[in-house]
Amino acid sequence: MSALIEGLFNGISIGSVLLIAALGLAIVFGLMGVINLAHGELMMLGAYSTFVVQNVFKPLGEPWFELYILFSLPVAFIVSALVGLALERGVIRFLYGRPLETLLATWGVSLILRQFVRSVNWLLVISIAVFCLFFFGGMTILKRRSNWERIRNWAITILLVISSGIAIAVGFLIDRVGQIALTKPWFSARNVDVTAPTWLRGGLKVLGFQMPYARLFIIALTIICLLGVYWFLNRSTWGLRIRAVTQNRSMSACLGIPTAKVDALTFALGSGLAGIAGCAVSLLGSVGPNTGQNYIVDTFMVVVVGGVGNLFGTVVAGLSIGIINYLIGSGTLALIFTSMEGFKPLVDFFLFFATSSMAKVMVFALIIAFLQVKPAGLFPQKGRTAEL
Amino acid sequence: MDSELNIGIYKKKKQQRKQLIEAGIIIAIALIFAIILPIVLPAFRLRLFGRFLALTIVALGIDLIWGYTGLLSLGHGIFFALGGYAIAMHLKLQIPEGQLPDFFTLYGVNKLPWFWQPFYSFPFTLVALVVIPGIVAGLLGYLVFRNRIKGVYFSILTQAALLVFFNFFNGQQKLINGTNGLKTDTERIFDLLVSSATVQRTFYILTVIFLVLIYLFCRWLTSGRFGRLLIAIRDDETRVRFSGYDPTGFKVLVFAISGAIAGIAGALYTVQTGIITPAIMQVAFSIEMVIWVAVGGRGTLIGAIIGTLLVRLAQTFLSERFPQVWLFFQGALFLTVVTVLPNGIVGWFKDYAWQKVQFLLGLRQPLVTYPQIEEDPAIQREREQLTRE
Amino acid sequence: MTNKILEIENLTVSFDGFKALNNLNFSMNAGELRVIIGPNGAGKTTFLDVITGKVQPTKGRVLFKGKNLKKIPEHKITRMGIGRKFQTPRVYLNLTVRENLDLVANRNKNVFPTLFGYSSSTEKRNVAGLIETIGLDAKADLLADLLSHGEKQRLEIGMLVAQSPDLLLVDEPAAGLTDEETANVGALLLSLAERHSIIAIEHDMEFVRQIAQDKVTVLHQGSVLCEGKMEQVQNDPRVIEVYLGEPPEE
Amino acid sequence: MSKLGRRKFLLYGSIGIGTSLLLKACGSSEEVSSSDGTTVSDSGEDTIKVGILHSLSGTMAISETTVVEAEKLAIEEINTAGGVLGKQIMAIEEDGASDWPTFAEKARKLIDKDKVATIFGCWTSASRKAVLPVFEEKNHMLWYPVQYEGQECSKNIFYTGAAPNQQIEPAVDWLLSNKGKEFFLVGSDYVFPRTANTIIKEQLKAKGGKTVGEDYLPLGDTEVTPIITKIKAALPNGGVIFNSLNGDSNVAFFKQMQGAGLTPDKYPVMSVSIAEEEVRQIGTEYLKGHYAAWNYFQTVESPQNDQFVTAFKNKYGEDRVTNDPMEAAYIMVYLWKQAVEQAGTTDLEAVRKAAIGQEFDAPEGKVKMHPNHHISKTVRIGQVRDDGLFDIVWSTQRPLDPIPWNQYVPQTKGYGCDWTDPNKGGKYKVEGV
Repeated sequence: MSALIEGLFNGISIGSVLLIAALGLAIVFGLMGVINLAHGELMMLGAYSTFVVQNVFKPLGEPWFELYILFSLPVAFIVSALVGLALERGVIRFLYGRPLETLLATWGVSLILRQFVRSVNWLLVISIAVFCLFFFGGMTILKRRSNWERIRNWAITILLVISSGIAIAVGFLIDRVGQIALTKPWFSARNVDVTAPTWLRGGLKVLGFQMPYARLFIIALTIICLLGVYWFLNRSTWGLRIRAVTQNRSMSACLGIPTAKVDALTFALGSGLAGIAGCAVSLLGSVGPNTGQNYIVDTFMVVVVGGVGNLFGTVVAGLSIGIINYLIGSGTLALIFTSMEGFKPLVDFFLFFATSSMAKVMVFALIIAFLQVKPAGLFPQKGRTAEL
Repeated sequence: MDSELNIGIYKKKKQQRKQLIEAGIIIAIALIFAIILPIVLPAFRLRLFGRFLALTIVALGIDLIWGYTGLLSLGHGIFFALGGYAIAMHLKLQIPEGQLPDFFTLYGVNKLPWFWQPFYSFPFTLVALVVIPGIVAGLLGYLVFRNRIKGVYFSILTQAALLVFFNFFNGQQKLINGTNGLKTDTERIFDLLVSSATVQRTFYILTVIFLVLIYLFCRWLTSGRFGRLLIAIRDDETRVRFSGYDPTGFKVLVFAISGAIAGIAGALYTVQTGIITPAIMQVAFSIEMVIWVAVGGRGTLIGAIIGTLLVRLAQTFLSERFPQVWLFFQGALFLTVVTVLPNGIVGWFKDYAWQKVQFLLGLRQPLVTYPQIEEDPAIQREREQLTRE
Repeated sequence: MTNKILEIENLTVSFDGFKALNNLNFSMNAGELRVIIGPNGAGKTTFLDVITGKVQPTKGRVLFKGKNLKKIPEHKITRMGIGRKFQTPRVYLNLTVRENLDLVANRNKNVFPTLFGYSSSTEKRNVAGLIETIGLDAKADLLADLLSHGEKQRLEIGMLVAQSPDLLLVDEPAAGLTDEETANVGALLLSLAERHSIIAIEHDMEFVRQIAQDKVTVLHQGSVLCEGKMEQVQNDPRVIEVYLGEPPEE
Repeated sequence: MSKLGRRKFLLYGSIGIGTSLLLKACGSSEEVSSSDGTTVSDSGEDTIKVGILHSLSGTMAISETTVVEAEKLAIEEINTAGGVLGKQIMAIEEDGASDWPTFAEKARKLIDKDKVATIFGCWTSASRKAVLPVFEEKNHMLWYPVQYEGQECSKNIFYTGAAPNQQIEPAVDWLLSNKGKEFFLVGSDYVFPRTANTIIKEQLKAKGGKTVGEDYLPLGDTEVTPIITKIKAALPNGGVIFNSLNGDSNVAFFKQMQGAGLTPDKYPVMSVSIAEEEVRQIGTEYLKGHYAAWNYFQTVESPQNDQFVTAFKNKYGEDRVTNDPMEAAYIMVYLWKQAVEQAGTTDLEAVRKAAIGQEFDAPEGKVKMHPNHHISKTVRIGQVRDDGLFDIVWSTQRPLDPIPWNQYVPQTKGYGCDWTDPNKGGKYKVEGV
């Protein structure tokens, strides 16, 4: 009995990590059809935000430090959402309806973000600020001119060159002056440590095994996020608009829904959820530039198996992949069959896959097999418009 | 009827001439690569360039499925690695009868695993390095395309498959030496050390030859009715179905071909690198392959080649000098190519720069009109008469 | 029995409980030109989707020349002799007119014959003849992308004919055309009707009057509302009701 | 020539020209590969060039950059003290980019182009295996500073990290006599953990211990719940966990261990890849009370170590820590220097000969280069304490001699390595075993 509950709990806790990581993706990919390969990097930003908040709270002492995780959640959400917003406005908005291109562009973004956290220092930040000041400042001034449309292309090119020139020059100047504090990387390429507050360490003893508090926290967080997203999409005005735009963009536009704003909002929401996921996984694993990479393929699998555009499907898929992964990887399946007579080959088979890396191979094979039966996922969209 | 026949002959002649010229240019470039570069470049630079050329071959394969058929594979590392492992296994077995490749003994393996056995044979290896990746690609393609999974779903699945293969190869030390991979440099082929200058030069020239052959093969594939069908599948697969074709078969075939090409490229790359490890199946490398094609211009075979060479050369150059900047640069490259240069360098050149160059050189601007008028024999005849008078 | 080219029995298609087609019965004879009309959402396009195999029926069956089409994939249905023209013209934009036609005129559409085969001279002649028929000879070697909307419509009909199907399904051929082009397309359809069976779905009543020689079928909420000659249908009170809405309650 | 043909021709032609130009640019870039600021202005008589070949980018950069720093510190110290043979050492740094073929490529470049006197480099076994053929082909010299799985003994490599008998085997012995007989083995899915665990299993078999289970995590994976379940099932009443996970996975492993209630008193973890630097990244709270086996800890008490730690902190910052691979990297530069000075030349064959028998008062204690190209090392076991450094709870009385071919593994039992005797070489059957 206790073993059963433990197995179920462990499976669910693996599933809930997958789920919370996939939730943002389910929105961005499912509702908008955008393949965001930088999703993992948005999670990473969430994890780094947690790290920063932790360091801010550290000097504040005991009662405050215990609560830092609660403050880091909104911070992580906001940071990732803002970066997501910039990403949508700056890149993805030009690529709607071209998913493969979006895929490549977001991969580029993910490379940049990874290198960014590695090498970010005050110098880089100042240079970027200078660049933005000149570029966007110049744009605003030039936009007032009556012949803006005509000079647009040239103006952007020239502004781009001038402002990056100035930014680089400023960077070099500061570098010459030689303040080490300015050129010291904030995080460097090393992993940083996020230490959970004491109340999230250890675990709750139930029926002879221990449920880690961090896992319980993540499960609770996942449920809250799910409910929040459900409420937002189904009960709020903007949620209604988002659903409307998903179903029929041009009709929504005709009805006066600001589709561009809806796109930006949806994307920011998805990104923000990635930030929260990042905050959550920082309790379990490492925080480093490559943190996001570990999740990206798994989360896409969850969304694909669940059926695109269906939150419920994502939930079921996330949990079932988690449980299956656990059952195979921990050797429980092999154990079950050992107790029965005459299943020797089956036991050997499951034992072969009962290591963490082979379990991954097995789960993928199962996913492919599953897609043979239900190519559009657990809960496919139906109807004439449901073109894959 | 008569005039129609005339048009046909006229066109055929023109086409033949074009083909001849193209063939001439290709042979000329190939000769430059095969004869002049080995003289000019120092040995290890040449080896590097040989590896780049091997990579252009896999880029051709990717162009075939992405540029022409619209299938974006993020898993070509699998097929590349399979080809590489095939040749490496053969080289590993160039040891006295009864001995095992050295790494086996370290892990307590005393008997050669069964799937190593056939790789004693050189002909089998040659066939295997094409056929195995081809079959794996075909199988994966069949399982995916059969269910009409396409677009980004296909891409994601290929990426997941890549990850699985990576984990599998990484973990199977007793079978294929896991992370450490297989070294080929210290092995012998036809009683010559693989890393020796003669063998390496031969591999280089072989790479050039294969590049030309595979380029021509891809040209042939994409120029006929088959190629037009691939484009049709890319543009509107549903319509192709309603024209009575089954796109699944075509897609499986072309994906298998692309995988086989990647296998050849992988083998050539491996012998010139000296080692094959599962690291070749990292997610990033397979996505990089796609960007080579995108930079050069998808849907143009020559673009795939140019793009690969440019990006790889830039990478060597930049990463040698500023390893930090390279990732930024690579990221920016992805962004720019996708947003500003969707047709790549060759596309941009065709659409825009070529006209500018012509204009600057004072050449005649081609009149943008229906080509029919330019090619209509009646009009040509009229023109001739006019000039004669 | 034998001269029925298409029979549909008790056909129901439901998407998540919503019945796009509801217990529909339909049959037509070989050589007939049948026009199907109906208000938005009547299930016209789903009707074609089911016949061509794009959508599988939830209940009921479709018989083409007496053969059940259940679970047969689209391309096989097409090879059996059903051709379909889409609502918006769907031609291969990156191929020339000639290549477009050559692709569909291909006799053997399996993978390897397509790879190794060359267009035979009969096929070439067929294509040339078709180009003339659809009036695109001046633009035969132009990318289809550069054609006008009407020209694309004609090209698509040409492609349909090149398949030499027994049954032509035409979905709103007059949508978005000028009056003159509409008349052109109408004439083209009528001339095709001499040798083929045709189902045409249409909205434009003018156009329907032009082409409806035989029976007209009215679809409403997924089933057949009524069937008959154009004049009959036009005066049917139920048809008037669904097209113009409920008579105001007094 | 038709219009189209000409266009094609020009297109191809310009491509050809473009490519050759680029190649040229690339070729010329070769000439001035330099290392962090020091320009290769003078390859003349007053400098000796050495190569430093580590990953400065990619996943391995995290670890390898610290080793580079230690190597540069040693070089700087030697230069300040007058250099080698009266010449200054000039380091040429190359980036292996965490990519094994790149390592081989760069090694080739350092040897062919820069004509370096020796190369200090590599971290992972895979990268060492990838460059090995290059060094064998050129008959050149590599100094390798990281503890590794052994089962290798190349004429062209000097190993200053621990062989398994200088880290893993003593650790297992210590655990057997102090912590318990039942072992669970956890490792990342690559060569070092797998080989290390093979050795441990054989050793346990020989010494009356028991392996109750083992599992391998894919590199970079952070989901360890299945492993923890297995540990709990295999060791319901506690036992020893032997950990050879690397990098990221360690963080996940220790965080989730603690959450699942596996505490150091019942489930002590012995790690062989966690040093001072890693402790800080994982978080001291999670590691407190667990063990690590190394030859060197920052807390080693000796004047040589005080000097090393001070010098390192002065150069790279007060908040930095030193660890075992860094120390091994530091001493290998000195060992090379001594060998060159004894040989009186940088000639590879002479240096190789002179290197054997070199002794050095290292921070970890006295070390000596043996005929099998490995060095003798003191073994220590440390327990993580509150400040993230280690309490040294046990250490060998004197340095242990290195044994590259493992004596527990049946396949290599009875083999040895001796490069001073031309009849013996890299792998020979030891008489009387």
